[in-house]
Amino acid sequence: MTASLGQAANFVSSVDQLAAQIPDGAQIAVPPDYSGVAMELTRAMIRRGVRNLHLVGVPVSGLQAELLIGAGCVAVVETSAITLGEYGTAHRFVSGLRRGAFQMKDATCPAVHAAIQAGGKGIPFMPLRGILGADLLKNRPDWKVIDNPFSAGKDPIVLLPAIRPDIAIFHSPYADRNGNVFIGRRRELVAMAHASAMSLVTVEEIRDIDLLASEESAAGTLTAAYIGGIAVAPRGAWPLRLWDIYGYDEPHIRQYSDMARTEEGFARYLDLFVHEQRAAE
Amino acid sequence: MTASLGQAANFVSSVDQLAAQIPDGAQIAVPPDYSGVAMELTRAMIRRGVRNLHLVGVPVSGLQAELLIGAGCVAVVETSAITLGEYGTAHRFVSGLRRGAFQMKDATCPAVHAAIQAGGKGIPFMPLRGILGADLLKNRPDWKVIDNPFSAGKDPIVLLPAIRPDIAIFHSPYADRNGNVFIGRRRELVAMAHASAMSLVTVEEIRDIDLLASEESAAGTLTAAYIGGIAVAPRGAWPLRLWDIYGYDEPHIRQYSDMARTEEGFARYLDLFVHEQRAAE
Amino acid sequence: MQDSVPFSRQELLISVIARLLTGCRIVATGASSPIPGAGALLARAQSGGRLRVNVLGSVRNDFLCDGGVELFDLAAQGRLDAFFLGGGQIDGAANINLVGAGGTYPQTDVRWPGSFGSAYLYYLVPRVILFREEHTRRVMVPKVDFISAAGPRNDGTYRPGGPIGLLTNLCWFSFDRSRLRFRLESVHPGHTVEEVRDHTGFDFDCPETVPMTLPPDTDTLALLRTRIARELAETYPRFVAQVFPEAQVPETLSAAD
Amino acid sequence: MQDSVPFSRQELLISVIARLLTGCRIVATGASSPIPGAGALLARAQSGGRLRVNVLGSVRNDFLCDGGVELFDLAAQGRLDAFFLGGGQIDGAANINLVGAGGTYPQTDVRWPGSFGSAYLYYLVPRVILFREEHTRRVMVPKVDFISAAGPRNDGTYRPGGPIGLLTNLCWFSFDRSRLRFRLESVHPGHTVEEVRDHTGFDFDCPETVPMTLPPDTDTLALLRTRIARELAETYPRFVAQVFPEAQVPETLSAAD
Repeated sequence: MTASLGQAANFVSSVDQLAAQIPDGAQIAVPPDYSGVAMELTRAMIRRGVRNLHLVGVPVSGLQAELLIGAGCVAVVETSAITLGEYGTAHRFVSGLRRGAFQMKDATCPAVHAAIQAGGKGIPFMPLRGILGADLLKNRPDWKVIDNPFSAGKDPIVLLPAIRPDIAIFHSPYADRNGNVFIGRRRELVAMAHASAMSLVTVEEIRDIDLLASEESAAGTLTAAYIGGIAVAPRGAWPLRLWDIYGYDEPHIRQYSDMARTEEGFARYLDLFVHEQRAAE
Repeated sequence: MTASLGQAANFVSSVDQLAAQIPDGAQIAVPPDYSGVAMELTRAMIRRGVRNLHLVGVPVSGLQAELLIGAGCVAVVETSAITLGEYGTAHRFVSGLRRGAFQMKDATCPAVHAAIQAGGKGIPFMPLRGILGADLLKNRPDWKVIDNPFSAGKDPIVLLPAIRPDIAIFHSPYADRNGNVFIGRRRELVAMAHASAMSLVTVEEIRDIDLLASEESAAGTLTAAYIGGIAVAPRGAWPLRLWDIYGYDEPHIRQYSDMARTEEGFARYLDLFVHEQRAAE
Repeated sequence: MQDSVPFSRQELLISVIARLLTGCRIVATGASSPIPGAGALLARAQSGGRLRVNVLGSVRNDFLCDGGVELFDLAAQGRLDAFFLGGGQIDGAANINLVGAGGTYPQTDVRWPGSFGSAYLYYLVPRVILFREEHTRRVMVPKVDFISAAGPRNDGTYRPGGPIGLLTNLCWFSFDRSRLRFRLESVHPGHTVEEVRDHTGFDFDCPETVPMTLPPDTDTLALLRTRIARELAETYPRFVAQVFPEAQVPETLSAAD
Repeated sequence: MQDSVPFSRQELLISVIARLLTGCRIVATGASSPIPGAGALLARAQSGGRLRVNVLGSVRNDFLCDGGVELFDLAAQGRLDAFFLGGGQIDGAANINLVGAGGTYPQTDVRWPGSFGSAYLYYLVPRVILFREEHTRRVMVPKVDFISAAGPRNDGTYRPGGPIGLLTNLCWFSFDRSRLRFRLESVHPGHTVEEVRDHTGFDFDCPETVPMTLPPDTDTLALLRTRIARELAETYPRFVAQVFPEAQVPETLSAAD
């Protein structure tokens, strides 16, 4: 489906090839539902049967986490929330949590951002205000509290260990002919890419331009040095929104949430919209 | 000279009005010579006779620091370098240093960046790798070394206290009608603005557009919430370069470096290019 | 009440929120928050342009350009004056729970999405308005089962921010930072102190006379039903269609004409 | 030498640098560094496009988009394979001084601009090439007066990076990370080991026979004088005009034609 576009450039592969680059057990960083989620790639990952992922929502996740959890791909969920917003409950997340199907690392949004920034800066930790007194802290033995060394009096502060994912995964409107990816003002994508060993990106299209050619376009660009592979996936965020380019497929997401109430319903959803997809191509 | 443009917008003032907003003793953050230095505003600051500035080069400074130091405006210089590059020696910096005219806080570029980022994140400090064993550390009692709390063995690491300047000062190609400032990929300007209580910005022009209207233009924008005042100053970085919009005035900078060998020569430079400037307008 | 124009429950809440935001410079609202969003937009309209509002999920009312982290950095810089937090549970010490109830964490009987930014913003934003429409003993509990974000404790922890109060369908409580307790400030028109007591699981201070919550005046209602409804519709079209059914009509008409 | 094409001192240094960069993925060069810049661009041309080069001050050869901090973050991420550092003074333990000499800091007799990023990149970039054309006892001192960035010390400090050697107008020293000393690897054509000894203020290891530095071959010189000179001219026009006077001619002609 996607291989025909941009084949000239040697960094472009198919969505299935990207999925094959994600090993079992990988720590993957993903953006929130409104920021450009690589849903087509997510479906390809489920088809390939990836296992034991450590999923980091930067700072939250939604339908992508739901599908991966429901399909049994996930061993650890680290996020500040899993939510389908107004479109229903994240049943597979809730059910998996109750069954202890994965390890849950509840976080708070700025802590995930700070830990990802620490990963991108190659520093072992980042301090952050707040959090003290919250039960989150009790359940995150990896977070430490020290006394602020710059304060004269007692001044406890939380230190967050850096997050350095193996792979950042997201979807963007376009990449240029050199593999630079347009990310606009979604700088959480830049932070994820910097922190991660590599980024796998799907795009609506490859444009025959050079994003680095002007100050204007370079400002919204993730430079190709961070990218491990790009695949063209038109409407690749479906049924989620892609920025202001296309909206949520609300009926579909409601249908998902309805079907996902039971494991059987979820399995039928996968059959209809994930596994069958391959045959249709 | 500059007041005629963009007067409609209530955030636009004159360069001299911006200079009047900078109190004696202020800690000001400035970018390197290639990143958009507000030189016209710097001259206005000297004319207004500002004193005891704490100048932070993010991460280095050049001609701007030279002029302010030579004119006796500076009490503290915190920077990773003061350099005129290939155009000569920073004589007023060197001479002032020898006379003990200001306190010198020698730094290293990523340490300034990290401390400014800590300021923008509202965290009291940021750790950074490197630096250990350097004499910089001996001369920066404000930098602390702790053992990395996340490391099993001994692992010393430097902690840098956040820098939170009173004012960030820079020059950019344009602002929009709402006071949003185009900064392109010069994200050090964003970091400076976030860390500082306010930013005073000069621009080549005010454009009748809304930079936030598209993802493309918003990506290279510093949002107006950080701005304390904007003045139009055409060729306001002269004799320095403004990105790829205009280059260094090399003969002028060489002339400066020649004249600045002596205090008398420097005074004559100020007479010719700073104090006389006002009469010429 | 000199104003005779009838108003809805939502309009009352929006107008209360707008009053609580008076004097703010920057206010932000989070996901799925149409009433706080409308309150902030109303406060902006009434501020003469001095207030900046960031509505999460909006394109037109989003002045941030530095990614998801910028809102949190703004808060730590001291620039974000007000924010809204809710909770699956809220207790009398102003602890809030956005994670889950019953059972043993993480295998709670009920699970909500998660803490989002609460464990941070609650500590740093000076005017946090706790907002939860449902006012029942299920929500307003003696002690939350999980603390997503802790109420103020006056224990010397760095904490420039915290709750100024709790707004519900029944009333407005202020939060007393010295006594660390809620205080019933006003009861909404049509409700009583007894009703508030009956539906609140935690103890709170209550003066002898509790005034009625000030209803929105005619001008405010007019502004709300026209400009604010239209501004809000970009982000919350269904809410606007339901709460301000007439506001949308002129737009649709003018589009059709 | 099978190649009979004469070459300049600069061309030799550039070709040595390009060889030292073989196998790198990302290389950056700093301010006022035309020879390292040319070396990196040459290595890129010879890598078949596998090497990314960031030339500070260039627009066309700058692939970074995240502001001045990105280069430093790249280094800490382990993505930056090589960088160049110089020094007003360099000593035998590979300490470098970019701050000042003589007197008492900060009132040194001589003051240079400052440490720039050396106190960081020197610790994190695996292949730091110390590069200083002037090879005199003024520069190559027994002990630097001020340590801008310390040589490796094998004291357990986190340090994935450090110097692989020191390239000057006279020779190429490698740096032995176990012995913490320089070792003379080759002497440039036209120079001798004795000359190196005479002009070096620090002690270094020296094998019995020191080979001559391999000169650039004909293909390399041709590439350097055409494509590389043109690529470099964007950032260093005066250097190119001086070192590759013929490279500019076709460009000027074609522009005039």
